[in-house]
Amino acid sequence: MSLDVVLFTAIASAIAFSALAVVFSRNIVRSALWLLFTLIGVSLLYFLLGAEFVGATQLIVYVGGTMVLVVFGVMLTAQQQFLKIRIRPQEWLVAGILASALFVLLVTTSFHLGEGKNSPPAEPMPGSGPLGVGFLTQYLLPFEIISVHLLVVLIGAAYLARAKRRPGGNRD
Amino acid sequence: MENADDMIEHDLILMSLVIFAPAAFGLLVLFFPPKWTEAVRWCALIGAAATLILSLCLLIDYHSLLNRQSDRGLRSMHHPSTQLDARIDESMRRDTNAVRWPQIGDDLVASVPWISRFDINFAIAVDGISMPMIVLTTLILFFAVIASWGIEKNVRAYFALLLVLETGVLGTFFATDLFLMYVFYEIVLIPMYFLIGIWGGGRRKYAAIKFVLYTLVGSVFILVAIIGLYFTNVRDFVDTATVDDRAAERMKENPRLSKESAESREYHTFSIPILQRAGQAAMLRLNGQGDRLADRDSKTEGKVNILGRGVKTEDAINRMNQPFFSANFQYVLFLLLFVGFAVKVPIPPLHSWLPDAHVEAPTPISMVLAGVLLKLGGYGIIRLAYPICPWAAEELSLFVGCLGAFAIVYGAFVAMGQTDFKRLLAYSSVSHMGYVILGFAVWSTGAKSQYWAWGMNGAMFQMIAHGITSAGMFFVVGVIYDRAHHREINGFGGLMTTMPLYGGLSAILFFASMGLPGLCGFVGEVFVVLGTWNYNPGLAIPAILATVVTAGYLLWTWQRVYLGVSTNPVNSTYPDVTAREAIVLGSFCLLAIALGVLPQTLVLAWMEPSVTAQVEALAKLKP
Amino acid sequence: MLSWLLATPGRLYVVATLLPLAVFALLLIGGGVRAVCRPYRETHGFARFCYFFLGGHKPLKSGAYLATAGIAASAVLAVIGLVRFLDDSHALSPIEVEHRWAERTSWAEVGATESGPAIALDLGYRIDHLTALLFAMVACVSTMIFVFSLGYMHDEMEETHEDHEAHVKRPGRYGRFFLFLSLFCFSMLNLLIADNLFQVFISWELVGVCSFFLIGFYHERRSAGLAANKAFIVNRIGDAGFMIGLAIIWTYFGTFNFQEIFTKLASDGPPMPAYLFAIAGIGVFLGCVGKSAQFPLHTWLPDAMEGPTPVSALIHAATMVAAGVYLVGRCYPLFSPDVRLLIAYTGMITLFLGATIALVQTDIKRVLAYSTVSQLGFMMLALGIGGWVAGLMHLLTHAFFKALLFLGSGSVILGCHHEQDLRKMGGLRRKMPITAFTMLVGVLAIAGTPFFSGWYSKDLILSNAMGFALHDNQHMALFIVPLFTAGLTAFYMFRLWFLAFTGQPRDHASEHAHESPLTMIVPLMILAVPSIIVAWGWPLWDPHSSSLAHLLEHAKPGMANGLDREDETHLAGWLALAAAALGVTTAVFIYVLKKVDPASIQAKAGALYGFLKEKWYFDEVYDAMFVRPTIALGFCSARFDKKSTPAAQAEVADRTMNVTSLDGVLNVLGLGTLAIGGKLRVTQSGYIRRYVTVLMVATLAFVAVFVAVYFVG
Amino acid sequence: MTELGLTPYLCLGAFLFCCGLLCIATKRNAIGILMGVELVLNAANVNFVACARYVPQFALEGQVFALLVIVLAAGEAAVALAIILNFYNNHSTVDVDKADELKG
Repeated sequence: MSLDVVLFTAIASAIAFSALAVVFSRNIVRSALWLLFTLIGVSLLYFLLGAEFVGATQLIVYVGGTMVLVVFGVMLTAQQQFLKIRIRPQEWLVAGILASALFVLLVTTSFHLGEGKNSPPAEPMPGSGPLGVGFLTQYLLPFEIISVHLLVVLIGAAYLARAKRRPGGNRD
Repeated sequence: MENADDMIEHDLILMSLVIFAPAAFGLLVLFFPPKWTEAVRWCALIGAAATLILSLCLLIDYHSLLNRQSDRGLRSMHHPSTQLDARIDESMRRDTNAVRWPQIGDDLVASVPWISRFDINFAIAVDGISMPMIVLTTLILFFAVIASWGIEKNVRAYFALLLVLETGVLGTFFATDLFLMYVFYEIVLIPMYFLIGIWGGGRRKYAAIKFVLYTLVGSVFILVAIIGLYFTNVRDFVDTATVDDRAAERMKENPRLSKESAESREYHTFSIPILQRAGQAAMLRLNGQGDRLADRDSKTEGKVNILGRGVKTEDAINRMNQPFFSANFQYVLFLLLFVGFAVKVPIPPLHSWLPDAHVEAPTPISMVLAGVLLKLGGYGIIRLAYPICPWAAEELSLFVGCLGAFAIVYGAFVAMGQTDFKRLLAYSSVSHMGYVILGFAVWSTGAKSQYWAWGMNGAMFQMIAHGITSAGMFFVVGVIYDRAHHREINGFGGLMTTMPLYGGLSAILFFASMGLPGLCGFVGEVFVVLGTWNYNPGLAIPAILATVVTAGYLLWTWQRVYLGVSTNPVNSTYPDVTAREAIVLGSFCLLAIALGVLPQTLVLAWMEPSVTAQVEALAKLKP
Repeated sequence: MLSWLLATPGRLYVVATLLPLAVFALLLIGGGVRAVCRPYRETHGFARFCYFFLGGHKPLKSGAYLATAGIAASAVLAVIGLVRFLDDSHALSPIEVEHRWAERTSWAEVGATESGPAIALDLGYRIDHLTALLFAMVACVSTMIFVFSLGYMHDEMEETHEDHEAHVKRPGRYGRFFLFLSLFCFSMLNLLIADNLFQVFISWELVGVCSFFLIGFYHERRSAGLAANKAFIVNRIGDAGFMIGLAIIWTYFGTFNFQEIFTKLASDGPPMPAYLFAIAGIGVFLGCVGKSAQFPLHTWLPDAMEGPTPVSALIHAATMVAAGVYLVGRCYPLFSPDVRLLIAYTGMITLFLGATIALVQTDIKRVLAYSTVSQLGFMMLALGIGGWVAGLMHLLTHAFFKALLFLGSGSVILGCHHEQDLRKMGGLRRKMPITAFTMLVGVLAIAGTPFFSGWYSKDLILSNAMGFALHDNQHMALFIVPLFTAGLTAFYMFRLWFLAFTGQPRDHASEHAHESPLTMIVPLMILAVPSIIVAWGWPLWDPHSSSLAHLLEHAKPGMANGLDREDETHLAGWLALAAAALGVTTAVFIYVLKKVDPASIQAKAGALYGFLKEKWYFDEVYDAMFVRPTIALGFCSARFDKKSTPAAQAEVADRTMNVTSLDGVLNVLGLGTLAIGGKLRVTQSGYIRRYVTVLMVATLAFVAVFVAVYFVG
Repeated sequence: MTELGLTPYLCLGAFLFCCGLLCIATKRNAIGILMGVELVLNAANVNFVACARYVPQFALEGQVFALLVIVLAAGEAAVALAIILNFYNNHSTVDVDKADELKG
């Protein structure tokens, strides 16, 4: 039992457990918390896989940025009646069956896909250097597009979230 | 060699003028200020009159073309070089080597590339089959414009749409390119929808939508057939020189295209004459007579020379394993085309749109609808369905004949049961167009092919005669509708005493549509019946007995409307026909008498050669 | 113009035929222009001039004179033509005659292909003895009738004429009467000179149309309209049969020309199977039955009496109805022996039918109409049994005396102020002597009294009938029935004469009767002469020696020679005379000496009298068997095609989903697509979770397929 | 247990993906759906990076993709949140079932 197998099983089980917790927890705040743990688990996985730069980005951008947004969202809208919104059991049943069927199928595909590749190759994963070069040469176009995309998102979000002046004084 | 001024193709200019003059006047009318209704009417009238005169010049031109090349001998005006295929083939041959032989300006065939990528060109031509239709269209539209003097609601739009409609119809008759014909065929629908939908009677919306949808379904069938035809490789039926030129052009356009070998070169076209030759070859092959195929210039006896110059018969035959040359493709193609045009003719199971369209349309529009639009269907069948898939046409000729005979009898009986005057005339149109279909179907070959020639010529003449009588009859109803504002046959009575001139003129039209000798209705019916007996007595007898039923319902209507003394006194207060109405009615009666007394000099002399040539071309295919 | 006329004498006949047509065209255009100018006569000067030049308010008298002059000219030409033709036929050889008296041009040419010359429908004329004689007869009789109608139609001259039956005020229609009469004369003459069946068919229908317009002349009267329709449609049924015959001939002979058909028939027999040849013959005969009002299609002739009397005289006595007999005579070789037998029996039934009904009719014109039906039956019988000359001779003689009788009845009707009922007449002999005398001549001629024209022709028919019956005594009825009917004919004709002219006037109308004006009397006297002398031949007392018969002998078609078996012993003649005498004595017994009261006979006859009075119930039978079912079929097929709903519910009807008619199918198609659209709409429910579930199902499906294809397969 | 292959990572990715879908399908709270979406995106990333690790020529592309997904997820979350807040302000509810005006 080499070290990374042990590590992988630990992290994987943590991620799995917290993902399930996100789904099954009734309270929206608690599921937000579990989501946080899932994301952190995933970044650990990246480190395990040797993609440090991606792991770091995940930690900073995803956990730092997106999770904060999600938590904000939860806090802003967490009125009492929205914390625990019940849904009918048979919807659970249907979704559950479909999800598990999908999972089984995907697992069979992953077994087929992963046949030949049992041992990780010798050379390490390209670090932040080759990544940077890659972004500015071969993948320059996606890089530029993503920057424009972020700008658009910025403007959009700002416009959408501006406080609307109700005609005739605002609420508060 | 031809002198310089022949470089300009006079016929292209004249023909295009005839097609687009109405549209031009139509657009001109739109620029008039709304209050000038009188000026709009006169402008539209001048437009229609100009088109009529132009089409008559074209007729004289065509007549002189026939005369110029006719051998004065036994069969005057039947010289093979005057036939449409020969003229088009000649002009195509001149196209390819335009340097040495420039286009001749008076062969009444013209072709200008339109969308060269798909080899679609603005190909127009005139021959004995399309010329009568063209003159009939311009004539009836001219009278329709006169009849539209009573229209009050937004007059400019009305006349613009009417004249654009005329362009659509004329274009269909001129086109010898399938795509162009389809475009014009569709142009006809839109103005017709608005004309019925806006200026119509009570339930005009329902009638207009029903009319357009029904005809669209029909034209979708035709579109499928056209596309099926386009994807057939017809290189064997075109001179090898043309095929090589086309390949060279393609190479020039996009050099990166892989170099096709001489063998695998393809030639796709929308041109009707070429597809006709392919259809005829298909018939020969399906009849197991592939060996009768021959080069266009070969003079051997018994051969059918429809292959392109320089094409050898053997490789033409083994290139015939395309779907087009298989039996069921021919069946499907014929049924698609036939059903597509049958909706327009209309043939009974598919005729439900006609009574509603007629009842709701204003008088001038139902004159145009009955006089001209029904002929598009008949013209389509004789120009497309029969020549392009002759084998299936011959196999199904009994089926088509039965449809025609059924149409005659069914139309007559249903007309007898009507109480609305226009609906009665609509069904009588269905019955009269049944003769046209019967005339097409009487496929007899070999020594007896003359009887089929009688049938076909009878059908063509019946189309012209029905055009005149039905337009006249609808105008008759229009005149009485303007006075009585209702069309109930039982509501009239004693019109002969109150309106003697109106009674006299409509008597001539009534008896013309009943098929009285000496008037135009008789000629078509007799030719068809004489041609039918040889094909199948079982079809001729219902057609003959139906004349009794036709006489029955028309005379019954005549008696209820014109004779006796009218029940309600208001009928006796109607003024007699005004001068304008008298001119229209009088000219229809004059035409009916003239065509009935002198069919040979007026129509048959220049129509019959082309129709008989087509019959001969198809008849000799069968062993 | 004259040179063209003299080029070949045959053109004489063409001009004679076209004259009435020219007059027709002139009158039509004149009437049309006048009608167009009527509304504008105050405003426009020129319109005013035209209107009053063409007659103004009162119908124009000159139009009628023009028409009469036209027909008189063609009558003169006809007589000249007859004379020239007769001496030509003596002097010249048949080919020479053929060349001078026959010509044709092509009317419509189609089908000129490599495989053969164009087969053409052509128009032409060919004169032979039969045509020349008939042409002269028709032209002369028409002229007499034109002159008669100048007087008879006089009351149509007034500006507003009060129609005594429909009681409505209407403008006079003097010009229109002569318009249609001239068109009729043209088509009748054209029919006679035609050298092919197609031209005969054209004039066949034209004649039908003219009789339609003339019967329906008083179109205010409902009965006139119905009668006109009935006449035209029954004729049209006959013409449909004629057309079937034409189609068969055209398909197998390739031509319609009489000469070509007869030479081909004579040389190698009918070029088609026997049953088809028989059908062709029956078809052509059906056309004649329709036109000559023979047995199945006779019901229209009595109703045609609705038209003015000169019309009945010209069309429904002398000429048009004779056309059928003429055509049977003209295409005699076309009829196979058993078709001829059918013709004979049809003739026999018709003559018996007509005579029995005429016995009980009280309307003077109806009696004459049924007598015409009966006499035509005689002619058809004669032609059927091979007596070609007898039949056509009777046609000629009958035309003269029947026209005389009809015109006489016209003058009687006018004299008695439009009274047509015999029971209201009586004793007119004293008030209308000339009419009475001329009608007596007619009655004597039709009854077959010796030395009158009727005697010669009827005697010939009966002797032929006897010869035929003796030759093949299975057909004895073909002699007995006509013999008996000859007696009946004598009885009902004399009954008419005695009721009308002898005894005391029974009604104020006949009391104040007055003799008709000169224009009506002169034609009667002129027509009386040929009724007597037209069939005379030397020796006078021998019925078989009629000059007319010898003339017609020339025109007999070759194959008809061996057929007529005349009975040499004149026994038939004497028997016929006896029957006629018997008929006359009974008539005298009942109506002059009044030994027996006709009313008592009617009482005794009871049902039989009712049966005959109702014209053997043919009208009711035909109405029930043909007319009503056709109209019913019409209405239910209209109902099948589109359920006609009144406008109000039409909107709703089109929305309901029931297929009530062929048109309903369309509505159902439309509504069907609407319904499908409705159902699909429900899937867009608006709940995001449902969309996601659909999403999951879709991905599941894709992945499953992917797995199945790549890994399992 | 032998060497750690690619398959376990892919299985983990699949599991995360299914949990994400399940979360979207069952949560009635808009933010819950947002979290589900985040889970799905992470599942994809795991697969990307795992494949990058085990397939040498895919190494660079895998990471680039992962990075792009992360950045995009951030942007997407921002916009989603703006929409949810707007919806919340107008309808004072975050329950997804109430937002069904767009039904057909």
